[in-house]
Amino acid sequence: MRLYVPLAITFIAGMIMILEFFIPHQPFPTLGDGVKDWYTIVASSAIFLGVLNLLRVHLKKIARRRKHWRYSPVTIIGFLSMFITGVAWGVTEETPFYYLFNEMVVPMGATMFSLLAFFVASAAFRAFRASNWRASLLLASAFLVMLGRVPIGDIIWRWIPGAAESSHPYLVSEIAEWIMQVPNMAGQRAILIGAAMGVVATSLRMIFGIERSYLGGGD
Amino acid sequence: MKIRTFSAMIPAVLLIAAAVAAQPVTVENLEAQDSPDDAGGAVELLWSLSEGTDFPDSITVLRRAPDGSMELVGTKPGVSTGHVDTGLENGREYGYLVRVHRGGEVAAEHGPVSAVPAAQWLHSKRWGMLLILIVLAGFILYFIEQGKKGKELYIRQIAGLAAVDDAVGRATEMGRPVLYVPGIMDMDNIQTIASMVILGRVAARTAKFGSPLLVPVSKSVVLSVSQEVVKEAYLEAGRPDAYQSDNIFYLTDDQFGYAAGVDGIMVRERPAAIFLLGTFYAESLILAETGRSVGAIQIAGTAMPSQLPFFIAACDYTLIGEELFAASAYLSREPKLLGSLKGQDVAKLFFIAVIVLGVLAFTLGDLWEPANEVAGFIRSLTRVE
Amino acid sequence: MTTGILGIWAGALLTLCLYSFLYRDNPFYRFAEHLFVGMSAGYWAVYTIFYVLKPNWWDKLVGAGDADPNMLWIIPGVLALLMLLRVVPKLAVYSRLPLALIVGGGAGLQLVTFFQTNGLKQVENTIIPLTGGGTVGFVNNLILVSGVVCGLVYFFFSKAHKGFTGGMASTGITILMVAFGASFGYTVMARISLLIGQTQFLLFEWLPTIPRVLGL
Amino acid sequence: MKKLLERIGNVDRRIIFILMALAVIVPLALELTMEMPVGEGPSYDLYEYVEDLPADSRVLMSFDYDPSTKPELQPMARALVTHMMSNDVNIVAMALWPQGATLGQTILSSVSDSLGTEQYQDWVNLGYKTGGQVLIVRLGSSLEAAFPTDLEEVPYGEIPMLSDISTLRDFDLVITLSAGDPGIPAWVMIASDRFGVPVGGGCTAVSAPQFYPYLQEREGERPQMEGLLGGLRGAADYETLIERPGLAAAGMSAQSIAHLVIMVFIVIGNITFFATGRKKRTKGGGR
Repeated sequence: MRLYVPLAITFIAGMIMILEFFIPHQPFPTLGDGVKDWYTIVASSAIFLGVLNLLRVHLKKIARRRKHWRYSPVTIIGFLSMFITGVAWGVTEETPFYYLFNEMVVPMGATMFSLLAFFVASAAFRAFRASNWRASLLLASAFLVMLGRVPIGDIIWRWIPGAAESSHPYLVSEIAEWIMQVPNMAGQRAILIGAAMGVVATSLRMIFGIERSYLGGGD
Repeated sequence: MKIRTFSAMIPAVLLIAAAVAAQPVTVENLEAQDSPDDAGGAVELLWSLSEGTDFPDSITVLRRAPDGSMELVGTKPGVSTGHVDTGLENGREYGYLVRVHRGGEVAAEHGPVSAVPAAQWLHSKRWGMLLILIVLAGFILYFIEQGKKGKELYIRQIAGLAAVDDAVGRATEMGRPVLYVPGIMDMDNIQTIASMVILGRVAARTAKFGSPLLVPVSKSVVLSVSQEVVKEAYLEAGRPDAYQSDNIFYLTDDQFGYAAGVDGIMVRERPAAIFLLGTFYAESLILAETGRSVGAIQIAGTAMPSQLPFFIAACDYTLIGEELFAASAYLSREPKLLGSLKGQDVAKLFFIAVIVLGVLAFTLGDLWEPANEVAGFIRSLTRVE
Repeated sequence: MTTGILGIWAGALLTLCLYSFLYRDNPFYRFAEHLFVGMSAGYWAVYTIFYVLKPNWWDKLVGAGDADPNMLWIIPGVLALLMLLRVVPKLAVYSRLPLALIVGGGAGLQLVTFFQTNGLKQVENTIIPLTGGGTVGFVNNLILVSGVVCGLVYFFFSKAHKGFTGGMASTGITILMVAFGASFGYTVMARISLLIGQTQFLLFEWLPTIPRVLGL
Repeated sequence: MKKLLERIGNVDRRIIFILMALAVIVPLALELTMEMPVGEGPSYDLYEYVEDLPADSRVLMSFDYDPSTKPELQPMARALVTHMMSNDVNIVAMALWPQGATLGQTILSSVSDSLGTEQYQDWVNLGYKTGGQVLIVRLGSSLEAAFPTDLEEVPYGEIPMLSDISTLRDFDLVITLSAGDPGIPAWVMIASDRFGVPVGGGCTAVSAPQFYPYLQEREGERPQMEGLLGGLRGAADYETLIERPGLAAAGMSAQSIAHLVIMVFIVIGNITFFATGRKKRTKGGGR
């Protein structure tokens, strides 16, 4: 029961989703819709599981006084503030939930990732080296794209006398667009095809029960 | 930007419509058919419009009810060329009339036409894809079976692995530790699984040369698996005594907290070789930068497209996307990994052949017309709707 | 208007707390980070329960509105509960059933969609005539076709990269490096845009409120 | 000279952070503007497609992002919604990311207040559902099954504008603003390739290069994607095209200066690296 029933469910659910694509005749559309509706419900309980895990980790941290345990109550209060206001007054505009989200969660989320601009800057200074021909080609292409995607690239080009009247007044952004439309498209397409075959192989192994790591490693 | 894919430009003949515009537009060659590739219950009515610009106000579709009277089932704008009538019973014949309305009264009536809705067992435009999928799946499963039977599945030397051995060798020469970072995702991620295999290889080498191996992790399951992998490698190398389980430790689940923690270890321990293999997100920058600043030789590997450029620019060698999985298959000789890798190679070979032949045929098509048919056929192999 | 200003100040102060991480890791940063993780989790919990589970499962089970109750929906409900058992170590094994549904359904759909859109369709769009667009068109198409073919050869593992295959593989990796360069440039652009967005918030929404708050 | 380069080589990170901050704050504070013509490209293609949509055509707009990418995608959302509402195109909004539902609601209600469009007549927000790609396939068979009610729990059947919309095929265009997965790939795979509904969209600059293969147009064939707005530049392009310069266009000058600063950093970094002979034995790892 512990192994063969889950593998059977994976196989059946997988085959329904595949066959539904190729066979329009009933019962496959109805079966397919069933799997999808159940998928949404079970997937949302998986998300709720993540939330439970987060609370469990922080409660255990407080109980065991682990490193930085003083901050765990902040997470729990944050959770309760959103959860209770959301439950009590709903999520539409002019509700406390909406207000807390827009005024606190949104700026924090945006700031968290904007820190990366600084890390890129320091990495640019201390880590990006043209130490081999691969990295040099990459940095050259990056320079052209970075110059072409912002107005300053063309402005610098047009400082050159006669450039503005030439056949390519906006040469730098044209070069950047060419890099995106031709070499970039070719390279990205090769990666897409390779990765797609990886997904096909992995999905096959999961549906036929060859790959079982998702069951928690219990073979 | 639209790249005109530059096939032979058919000189556009400019239609002089002025003379024809005066006549009112009417419905022509009306027909009804079962709508294809569905679970039945629907009839498709198709018609074309005569030349001109004086379109009718609207076009209505009427169905003959069982008692013989005509029932309105659809009102379409004057420019439309078709209507799908749904909610019908499979196997019963349905009759239709189409009326053109102009200025509030019926200008013309066409039909009757009839059709029988039916359900199809195989989607008419997708059987080609099904065939290719079955063949490729067959190859993948075949190679996995061959691998299980112990048959030798050849995989080329992976350049990245030579770099791994060099890096560990260099660390032992300088008598400094080796740092292995398996990424921030858990064991349900394929990249982390691949990383564990390469960790085994690195551990085998550090066991032989005796340099300390540090493995900070960010997930509890990864911790236990890493400890198992390293212990086994040290046993196989005949150095169980050199294995120190506290060199493999859990830091934190938090993305930036983990990066900051690993940076601290890099600055304190000053490892000579750093491995960044597995799933990385934005924190890859922080790790690679500090690694470079402590002067370590860095080998990275991930399948995350957004992080690969940074690793290539910041590290000495980078296993790109599938090379990470190929390296783990090469090392582990695991049948399911080797088999699926060989199966994927078959698919790539097929795609390369189709592209090369198709492009050649199309290019020749300009000089020798029938080549275009051949090219059209080759491209239709991969066509799916 | 005070709630408006209060809101802007709350957002601005939390933003500055997070930026303090640049100086070094400190209590303010930790506070804001933990608060953000908690509030996001709260948002997710409210939405998954009241805007997914309730309308898509509970209402269909008990037949909200005019629909009549449908007992079939009990099964996904049970599966959803089993999923939560992962938290209980002893019963965690039962959570494999719903997990199998998600993994199986996801794998089945991905197999078909990735193969069609990222596999066959990309191959189909690469089968194009080289000629017909003048010399510029010819060069572009040649780079496109050879880039895809050589890129696939680089990720081909059944033959050693020597001789002709070696040549194709190195052409492939060269074109891939240009593609990675483009990704590098775009990623740098993205990170900077995020910083610009937040600086605009601080400069143009928060700073102007300071005089008003200090009563000038 | 070598000593100087040595000291520059390991300058304190915080100085670099300050330089970076100045590179962004100064142009913004000075409200520097830079003329930016919008040439041919994916941004223009999307604008053209939306502009050609006749009145009362129906667009499904999916907000698949969260606050962490708001600075790039929110200006796009505002520009697109403004453009569509002023051409009175009907918008049915939804979200594959939970926080996208609220972010979308903010834009839809603020633009509709300023342009005087009617909720439930011209636009509706169906909110968020779990499932990602699996949910999109479900829309192919029935929208109502996936979205029994809208964000304000009004039943699907009682929304006037949805009376003649039952499946994904009833839409003239799908627009997705995507920060990752689920996002553009899922919509292209299902809406465009499986159900034949045109797809356009916007994404963060991080993932824009990966979607260029979808934009290729072949003679007489529909491309997999009609157009794409890549990052803040894409948003600025769209704002310029609909003649309503907003946050994105204003940010372009700061973006330019910051790019120059980053490039200068890389050049200096490499000079100090090569000059101080720390050229380690680096194997190129590949021919």
